[in-house]
Amino acid sequence: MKQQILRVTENIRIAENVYKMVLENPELEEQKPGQFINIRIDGLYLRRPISVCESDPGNVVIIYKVVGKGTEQLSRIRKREYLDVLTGLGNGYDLSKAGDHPLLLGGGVGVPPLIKLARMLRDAGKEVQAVLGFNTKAEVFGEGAFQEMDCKTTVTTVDGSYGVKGFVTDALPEDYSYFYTCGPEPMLRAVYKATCTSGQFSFEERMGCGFGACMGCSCKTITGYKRICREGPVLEKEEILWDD
Amino acid sequence: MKQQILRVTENIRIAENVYKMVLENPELEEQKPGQFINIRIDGLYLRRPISVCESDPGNVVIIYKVVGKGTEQLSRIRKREYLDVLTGLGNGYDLSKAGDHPLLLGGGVGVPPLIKLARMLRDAGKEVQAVLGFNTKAEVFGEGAFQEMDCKTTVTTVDGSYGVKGFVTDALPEDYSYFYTCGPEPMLRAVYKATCTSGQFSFEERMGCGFGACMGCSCKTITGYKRICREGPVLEKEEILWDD
Amino acid sequence: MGRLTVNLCGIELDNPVIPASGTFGFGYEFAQWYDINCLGTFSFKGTTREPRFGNPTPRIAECPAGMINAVGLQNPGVEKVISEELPKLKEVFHKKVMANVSGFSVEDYAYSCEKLDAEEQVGWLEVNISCPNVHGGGMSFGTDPKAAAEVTRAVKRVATKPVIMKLSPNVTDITEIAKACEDAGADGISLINTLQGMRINLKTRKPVIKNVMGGVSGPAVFPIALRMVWQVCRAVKIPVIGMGGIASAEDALEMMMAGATAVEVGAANLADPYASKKIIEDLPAAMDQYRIQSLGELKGDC
Amino acid sequence: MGRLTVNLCGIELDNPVIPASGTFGFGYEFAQWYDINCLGTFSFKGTTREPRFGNPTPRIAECPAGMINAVGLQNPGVEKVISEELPKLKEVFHKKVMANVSGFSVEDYAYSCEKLDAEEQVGWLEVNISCPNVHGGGMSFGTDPKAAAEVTRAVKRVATKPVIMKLSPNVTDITEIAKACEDAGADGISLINTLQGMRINLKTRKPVIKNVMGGVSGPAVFPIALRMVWQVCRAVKIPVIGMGGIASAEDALEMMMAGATAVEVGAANLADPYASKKIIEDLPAAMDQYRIQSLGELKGDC
Ligand SMILES: Cc1cc2nc3c(=O)[nH]c(=O)nc-3n(C[C@H](O)[C@H](O)[C@H](O)COP(=O)(O)OP(=O)(O)OC[C@H]3O[C@@H](n4cnc5c(N)ncnc54)[C@H](O)[C@@H]3O)c2cc1C
Ligand SMILES: Cc1cc2nc3c(=O)[nH]c(=O)nc-3n(C[C@H](O)[C@H](O)[C@H](O)COP(=O)(O)OP(=O)(O)OC[C@H]3O[C@@H](n4cnc5c(N)ncnc54)[C@H](O)[C@@H]3O)c2cc1C
Ligand SMILES: Cc1cc2nc3c(=O)[nH]c(=O)nc-3n(C[C@H](O)[C@H](O)[C@H](O)COP(=O)(O)O)c2cc1C
Ligand SMILES: Cc1cc2nc3c(=O)[nH]c(=O)nc-3n(C[C@H](O)[C@H](O)[C@H](O)COP(=O)(O)O)c2cc1C
Ligand code: FES
Ligand code: FES
Repeated sequence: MKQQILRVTENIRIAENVYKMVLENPELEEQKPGQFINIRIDGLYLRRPISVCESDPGNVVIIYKVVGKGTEQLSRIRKREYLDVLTGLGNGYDLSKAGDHPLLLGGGVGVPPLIKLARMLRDAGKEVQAVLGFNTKAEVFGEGAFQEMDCKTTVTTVDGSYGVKGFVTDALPEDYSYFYTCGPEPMLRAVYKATCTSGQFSFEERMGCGFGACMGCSCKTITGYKRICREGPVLEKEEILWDD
Repeated sequence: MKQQILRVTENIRIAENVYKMVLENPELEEQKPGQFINIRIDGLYLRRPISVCESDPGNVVIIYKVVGKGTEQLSRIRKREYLDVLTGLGNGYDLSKAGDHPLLLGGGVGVPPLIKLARMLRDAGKEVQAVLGFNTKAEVFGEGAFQEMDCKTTVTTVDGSYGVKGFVTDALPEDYSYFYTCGPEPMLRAVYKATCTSGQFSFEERMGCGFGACMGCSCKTITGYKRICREGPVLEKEEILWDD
Repeated sequence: MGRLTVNLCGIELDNPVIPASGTFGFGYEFAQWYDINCLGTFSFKGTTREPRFGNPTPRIAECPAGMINAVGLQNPGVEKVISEELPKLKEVFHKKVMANVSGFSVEDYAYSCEKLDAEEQVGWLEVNISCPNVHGGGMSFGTDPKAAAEVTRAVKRVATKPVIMKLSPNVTDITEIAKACEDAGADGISLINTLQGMRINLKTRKPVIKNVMGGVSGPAVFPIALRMVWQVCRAVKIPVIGMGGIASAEDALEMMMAGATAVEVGAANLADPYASKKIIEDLPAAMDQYRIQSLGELKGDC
Repeated sequence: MGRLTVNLCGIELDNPVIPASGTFGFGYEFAQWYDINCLGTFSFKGTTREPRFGNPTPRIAECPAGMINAVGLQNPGVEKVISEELPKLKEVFHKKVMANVSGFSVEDYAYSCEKLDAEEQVGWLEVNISCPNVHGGGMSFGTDPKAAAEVTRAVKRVATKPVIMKLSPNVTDITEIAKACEDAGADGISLINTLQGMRINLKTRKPVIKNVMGGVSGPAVFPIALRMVWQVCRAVKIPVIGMGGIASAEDALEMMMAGATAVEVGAANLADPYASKKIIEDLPAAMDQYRIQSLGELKGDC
């Protein structure tokens, strides 16, 4: 966990309402897949948490969707501006459990954290498969990144305008050793039901601090109370307790 | 009264903590001496009122002192940025009463509104004298502007580091037809006592709107209640009622 | 009936946006900025029985996302409002106006309301009970359910037009005051007036406001106002006008989702003279974005 | 004695800056950001007799210049705070800590305070009376002077350390509650806790906070907090800790000019983990700017 001033070196639109931003600082450590950063935005009180999409020492890439005031303002930031960011937040995915042919399931802006994850799994010699779900063709992004890594990649769209028509759970491969998933909560619930192996889920919650201080993001798990920002955002399938 | 977006074409330091800013918009009308503009500043709720120093059709010059958050932020604005400004506010000085050799008395950032006033009086064939008061040499500005207009100009400093030691009232000429003054309230009170002719005073008050809507800036005068932002900021000597 | 139309105590408004009392003068100040007939209506400056200069200056202070005012009800008194301000207003505003009334005794309120009720231009009486009760020990009428009910009854006795009681937020339980007003016959409730606040000038070490304290308004108070509006809408059956920090069409929609029939816009008019007009103009697009067909459908939605 | 030193109920603080309860965990979270021994002290997360998960999520909403929280006193219960949290804290913090205690009955408060009072690490008991009184109809202890006094007396009976009563701002007359606490034996007052507020999600048309309402804090509440601190400082003789929206050294000085002996910093720690440290570091320069020799000289200045 660090507070750092990062320089924006790229901020471009990559799909409908979706932007990719590259942030740099020579002192930035490599961020783990599944971790997130928390960005201060002028005139707004709370920081905005966004997952790490790619990261090397010195830089981090994020992909975010414009859904409200904060992300809208983020999308208008220009190259060479600076952002006040908390880095190295959250636990990140545990790669040790992947088995030899893990499956990655991403929905919408749940896709970005799986990109660095896929790269690391591939570099560790795993055979990675990915299913990426979107609402419609205009919103699709990330397919190329997975294909470049030679992942077997399926895209689904709810309206069938691209790839397989339906949800990610409508395109699950039959054989995988383990799974990693990130996406909106309804998708996570569907994945929870439709999957037959163990796996890890990345959750979202409204956050006060993002670093474990306020108890704003707590959830109940089988192994006790956890903070999404600290013990999460990644939880294991076996410990999840859905509320309602 | 207009709301206009003006382009900053200059914003430079001219004395200790004092800045000069030039604002442009082809549609801007010429502002009258003694009038003021009310400037929106990002992140602050109320606009900041600043007097017109010079103005031609299409542009307005202001001179302001950094005294708090708003003026501090103003001083960091760069050329080519835009400001949301209410223009044409207040009554302005009445030039018709000047007589043939009027006296202008300015203190600190009360000097700027007298600059355009001096120019217009001179262009109307008046013989203008000016006394400009400051705390110390580092804060002096504007002397050149008056001298260029061939005004007989005296500068006073409280610590004697430049010009006559003392207050403007310590350097009053003996003979003048009328006077116009602007400055901090203690100075205005001293001028009120020390002058022997009629004259006009420009006042400051904390403002909610700056255009007559909120009654935030009211004062009592001999001729009834007046709003500094609307019936003022310029009042005639005869109508002033000092409080306390 | 347009998409923006709402019905406020029996009178139809073209839209629910009402500049709030004290921030819109007697209207004609704003007619210099735009044609104020685009408004639903507006509430004019708090009027008292006698003319008042109000409090000494400074009366204004800035605070984070808002401001403090201690104007102290400067107004020319009800007689002059009727003889001078309303005729001037008539030239620029052709709708019914909301008459905002203040007082320091129950009799004051009844006196001014009776006079204003008789004016054809007046559509509603908005009775501000945040003022100190000079006969009741100086606590505001709005902090005591009994005093609030008493004012309501006194005004209702003399009024033929809808009586909207305007509540102070500086209370432990706002619903108690609202219910007391409803039970005493009020036709509507408007809230919130300003929250009591203060600033100190670090240079002089004295309060910025000459009168020490003043009322906080602006976006800073929005979540508190929204909560109170939500609570009052669930406690009474009469229509509620929501206000406090509204600065955008989205804010107005949020207030109406909390249950408000219409909204007032206060401090925003001071920071930007076009604020109320812009909110009206932005409403249709904001409604499209949130799939709101007509404003009527929002009431009690949340 | 340094320029920043203040005396809080008999214990000297190196400086008046105290991170507020609920925004600083049990301290060691922040020890990862900086050495927390630079603080005057801090107030740990509100502790109750029984462990609590708190409210359902979402618990957090944003608002203009501030935030809403409805955490609902998540804490491991007083026994575990003593057996697990305090030992962990001991490793990183070598000063007396302020123990913040909550409860739902007078007995709860007395039980937890007695336990915490016995801990050597604890310097003060800060008793948060904003919680609903389950035996008193659910209204908060802090909105009723009698209930507030009762809690104060019960805690004073079991405590050997200074008892600071933390007041809720959601009341008509804050001085009445403060005086009731003082008369019941309180050694100090701290205020304000959060103001009740609410937001609605325009997309879902439901409250953002799952529990509907929550507490507003951050810069938005500063002028209201400052006013209440000023009023309470004039109503009681015991020391007052001021808080509510403090985000800079200037804010801290303004609060002390209103009469506060020390200040707490809450939400600012969440927006910026270094906020409290920066305020401490900025104090000397800010004092120079406003010609303040030592903080002692400010008390009651305004
Ligand atoms: C651990 C984590 C990782 C995330 N990673 C990504 C990512 O990689 N790409 C991406 O596009 N989005 C991501 N999100 C969601 C992102 O944080 C929200 O979309 C964003 O905060 C919305 O801010 P806003 O001001 O545009 O929306 P507004 O609705 O105006 O925000 C209002 C408030 O609600 C909060 N909020 C709104 N939506 C969410 C949400 N879904 N989750 C948490 N808080 C929310 C905001 O942070 C803010 O405090 C992530 C969220 C979390 C918790
Ligand atoms: C009609 C008029 C003309 C003015 N002309 C000039 C000018 O030409 N040059 C110049 O340097 N200054 C001028 N001032 C003063 C200028 O408005 C203030 O210095 C400025 O508003 C301070 O803002 P701040 O945020 O830096 O200070 P802060 O103290 O942080 O401001 C806090 C609040 O107090 C108000 N305020 C503070 N000081 C004053 C003041 N003296 N008068 C009115 N409001 C104040 C601010 O507007 C703001 O609302 C004029 C004021 C008025 C009323
Ligand atoms: C400068 C000013 C003057 C006000 N005068 C009155 C008044 O005379 N009568 C009244 O009922 N409310 C008055 N108010 C309160 C507003 O009508 C409104 O209730 C309050 O400001 C909250 O709304 P806002 O946050 O949109 O400003 C005044 C507010 C301001 C800012
Ligand atoms: C997330 C959060 C949790 C809080 N929890 C507590 C608590 O447990 N006990 C308590 O007395 N106050 C609690 N508070 C209130 C703060 O201590 C403080 O009184 C209030 O937030 C006002 O200060 P601020 O504006 O600086 O945040 C909490 C505040 C926040 C933001
Ligand atoms: S957001 Fe504060 S603890 Fe997780
Ligand atoms: S500042 Fe509003 S009337 Fe003058």
